[in-house]
Amino acid sequence: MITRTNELGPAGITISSTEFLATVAARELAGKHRVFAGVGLPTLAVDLAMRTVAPDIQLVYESGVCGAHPEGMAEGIADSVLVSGAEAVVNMQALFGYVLQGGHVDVGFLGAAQVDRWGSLNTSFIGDWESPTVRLPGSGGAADIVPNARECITVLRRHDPGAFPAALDFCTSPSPVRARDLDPRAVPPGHGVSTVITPLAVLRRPDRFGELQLAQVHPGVQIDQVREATGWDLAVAADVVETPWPTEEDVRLLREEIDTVRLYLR
Amino acid sequence: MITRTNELGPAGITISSTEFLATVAARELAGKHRVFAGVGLPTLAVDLAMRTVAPDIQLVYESGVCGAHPEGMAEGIADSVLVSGAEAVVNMQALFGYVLQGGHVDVGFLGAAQVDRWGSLNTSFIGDWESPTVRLPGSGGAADIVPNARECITVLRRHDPGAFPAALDFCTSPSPVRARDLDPRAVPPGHGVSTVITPLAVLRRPDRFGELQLAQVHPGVQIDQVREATGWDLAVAADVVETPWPTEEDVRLLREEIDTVRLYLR
Amino acid sequence: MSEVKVRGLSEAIAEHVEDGMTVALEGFGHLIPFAAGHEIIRQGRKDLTLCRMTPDLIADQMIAAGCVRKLIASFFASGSAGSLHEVRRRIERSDPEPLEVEEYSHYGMYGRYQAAAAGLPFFPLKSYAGSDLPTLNPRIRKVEDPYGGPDIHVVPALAPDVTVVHAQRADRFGNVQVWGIVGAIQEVAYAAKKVIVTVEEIVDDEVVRSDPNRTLVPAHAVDAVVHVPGGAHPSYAQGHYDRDNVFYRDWTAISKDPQLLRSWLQEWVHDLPDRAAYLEHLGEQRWQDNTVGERLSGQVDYGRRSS
Amino acid sequence: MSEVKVRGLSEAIAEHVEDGMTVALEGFGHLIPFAAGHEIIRQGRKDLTLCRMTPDLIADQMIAAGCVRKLIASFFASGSAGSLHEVRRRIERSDPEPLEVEEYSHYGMYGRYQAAAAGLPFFPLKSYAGSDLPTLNPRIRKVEDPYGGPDIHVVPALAPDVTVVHAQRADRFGNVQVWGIVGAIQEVAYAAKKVIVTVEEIVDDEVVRSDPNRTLVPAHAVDAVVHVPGGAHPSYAQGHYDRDNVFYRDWTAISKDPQLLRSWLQEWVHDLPDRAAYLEHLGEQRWQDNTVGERLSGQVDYGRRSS
Repeated sequence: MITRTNELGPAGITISSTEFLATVAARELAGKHRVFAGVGLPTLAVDLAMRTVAPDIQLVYESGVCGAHPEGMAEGIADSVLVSGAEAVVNMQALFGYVLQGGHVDVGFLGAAQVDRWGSLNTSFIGDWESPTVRLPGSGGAADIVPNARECITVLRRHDPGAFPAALDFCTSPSPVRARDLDPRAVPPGHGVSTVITPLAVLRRPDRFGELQLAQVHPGVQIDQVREATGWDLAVAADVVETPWPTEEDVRLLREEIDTVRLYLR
Repeated sequence: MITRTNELGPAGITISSTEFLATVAARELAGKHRVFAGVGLPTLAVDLAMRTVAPDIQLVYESGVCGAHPEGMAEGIADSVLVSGAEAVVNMQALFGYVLQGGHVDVGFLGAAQVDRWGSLNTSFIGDWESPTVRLPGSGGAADIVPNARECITVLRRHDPGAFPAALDFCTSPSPVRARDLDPRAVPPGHGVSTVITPLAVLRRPDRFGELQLAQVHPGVQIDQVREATGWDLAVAADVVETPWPTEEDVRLLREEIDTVRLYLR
Repeated sequence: MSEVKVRGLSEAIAEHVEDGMTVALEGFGHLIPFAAGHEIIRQGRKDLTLCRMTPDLIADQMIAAGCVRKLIASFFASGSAGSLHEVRRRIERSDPEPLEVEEYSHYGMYGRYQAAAAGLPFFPLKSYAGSDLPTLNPRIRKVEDPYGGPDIHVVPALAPDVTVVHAQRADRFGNVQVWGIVGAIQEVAYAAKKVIVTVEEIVDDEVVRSDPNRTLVPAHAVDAVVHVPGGAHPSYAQGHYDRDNVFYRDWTAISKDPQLLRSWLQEWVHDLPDRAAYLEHLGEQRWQDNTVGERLSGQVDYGRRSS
Repeated sequence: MSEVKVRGLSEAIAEHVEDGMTVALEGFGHLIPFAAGHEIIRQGRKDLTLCRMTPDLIADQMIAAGCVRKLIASFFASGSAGSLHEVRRRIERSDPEPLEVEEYSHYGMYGRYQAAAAGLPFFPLKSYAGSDLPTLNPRIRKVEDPYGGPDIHVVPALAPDVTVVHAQRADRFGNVQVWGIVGAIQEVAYAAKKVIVTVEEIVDDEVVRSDPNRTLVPAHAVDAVVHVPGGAHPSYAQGHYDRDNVFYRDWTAISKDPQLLRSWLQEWVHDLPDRAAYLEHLGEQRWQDNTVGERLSGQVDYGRRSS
């Protein structure tokens, strides 16, 4: 397993893996509007994006909060700080039914334990379903978000063949590719996972029915290294670029304005 | 067509047909709890019942108001006076889905243009559907209330074979009998119309799958007179009783406390 | 920062409502968007499919004005059960022209909006078993219950091209707050492709954000916010003004006489530029008759993190 | 006059919750009915089927206490994504006993409550096409779309024998008012045969009736109203007290060690008679750490007929 820990950035700042991933994720939100944000890395990334590349992001949470204006950093998707001062708190039928399934979410922001070639996600089990090695949290809203959000961004804290296997141990939240293979008429409206951010690279899936491609490698990472860390024969985009380092301002914002108590910036 | 207008009650008071019907209807609510009330005669009857035989009635309106405590007489089921001071105003899914279809309404209180032998109601068309003689208001909530309320009380302002035909011109809100005949498995949960109050009599349908029976005749009305005014061979209960006159107090309440502006007490 | 969506009424209607569209004007007895309906008449829109659970006077007026080809509804009378005579003339005698009608129960109409709002093909309900309504309207269908129960009726999604609703207040971004009877406002807004909201007040962002549970339609579902005080008259806006019951009672006579109805439209819609002029024409005294006294809600505490 | 339904907590739980029942404790992050869960543990209920979208610590505790045979849920971790180790031990190693699990997505769980609340056999949704969830859980099925679209997944109604929810306030009749995140409270209350509501405050009738739109569950759906201030700790009650995040973080270590978990249950549940004793044991300082500052909603005017 390879993670990016405490590397030296260009300005000589020691940058943690979380800070790096949050910055990469924030940049993916440039130009996006309504973001369905989970907790943890997405919290940091969304907040950083709103202060840099995407000032007009509207935050939507599965708890029913729309247009959150939190006075402090949320410690969960149902944090009271998301409610006070929000533009709307709606019931779950309005949130899951009308906002999400009705097609109002631009970007869903999710974690996963496993991602496959087509961007299907496993957040349920490692090992056998009947007696799993690890019982993961399960779907939560993920199986509802992936089919219905216009696109999804997934962040993983590891990049190895266990996290990027040839076949998922369990498919919690399927790619439209998988849905189409089972029933060509019942393809969900969303693009599915468009972007996967890992400690090594950024994988993209530009075609709704296509597979993930290596699009971007982090500084110091080789293309072959990413392909070896992936459990299938990872396609490589024609124009792989190198991920820019976080700027000094990114790091300052994360540390001094966003996660001042170092809750997620471990 | 026979209506009961301006008859002399026992205390020598001239009683209008509306006052008479409202009093008869109010008495039917003795012991009932949650009443889904329409506008007009039901408004008077429910108010009178709350002041006499059924003090703990809770008023539910299809506009979403539950536990109304109106300071004045409502001029419709969506009157602002029902909202101010109510215990709850819920959305329509809660009202039609959870309160009504979920089985929380004891009595639905409805008008109709036609009633058949089994208590099915027509509130849609007189004559041919394609080019009706009279376009009636249609279902509104009626087709939702009749199947789902525990029972329904219907009040008609006329009693003749046109209003009580052998066959309805259109069945808006079916009796469970009719539902069962079409699909024995898809019988709605409610009893359907249990009681029909007319200017001549009270008809009752004690058996959920039975037919209406003449149960009560108003003062001065003969059983044969009711049967002749009915478009089918009306069954007669073993123990037909005479409807008691409204009391002086009933009339006083209607005139001096309930409909002081004579909106419905024409 | 979100997009500011404040527009003028004629501008908003002109931008979003086109001939031949399916247009929903909702508001269940409460908050009926009369001013917007009059603006649609004034702009001469034609061949609309009008969706309203309770067509009410606004439908009678729009149909009489020649805007409507088809009516999708669940109750064909006014709120206090008087007839809508223009609607009746069209249906009973095709006079002066026929009106296509598609008919449901209230829960069926509401279910159609819910299905569309949720991006579903249909909405299931327990009504209609044994009713002639599915025979009259073959769009009411059945699905098999995969859990072994009897077949159940469903109604198809209804997604209007445009929805117009009226509300007590919104902020400039289109976060819409309503109290009192909410009707199908939330569902029909999410069901539609475009949403115009007319409001009694456009309030500061902070007013909306002081009570987020009061927001019935969030800004992301709204395309235009229009400040139209009195925009629901002769229906009402809870806490702002009461229903003009005299107007409703007078309508029966107007509606019964096609000539009178057309004169009414000329005088109260075509000859007036906007709602402000309408209210002026109505007169101060008539408006005073329907004012309401104060009855405040009390406040709840949303709290603020101490840290 | 309606029935007064104010009860004590032990009385309400004893009256309505029996061994083997299906019991839903809802509250989405907010207003989790911990005090009621602890009382169920204290009364030694067994073989419950516990329904909760997000089982959270309360499920870990009730399962560890031996109350639960089966868990129906959609997210098997705590609110801030920490593991529930008692749940994991049961599922991964049947340690100390197996736990039957029935699993949905959030919208699926919520849809099950909606269907039951509305007396329908199922609720349709667009999730699950291509997912392994329907394979894992054959109760997720499909219906044919009678309008010609593709088959659509449905989830079956879930009608708990008893639902327990926590709220900010109710009147003595059981009109329940909630602000902030409402979760599945309304739907699960209507879905259940019996409903117990614990509240921060029992307020005068007039408080509820001054703001009827705030009522999430009307009295007719409620069987017992119980005054339990602090009843949602360590979760929170918007405007009353904040989430005890220290408690949530500490839980991971407690939950990981079965011995420690059982000692915790002994100390914090079995050895305490009620929630008041629990709060006293927690201590004034700890409580102070989670108090919140004031942020009032403002008032709206419902109006009063002038006549």
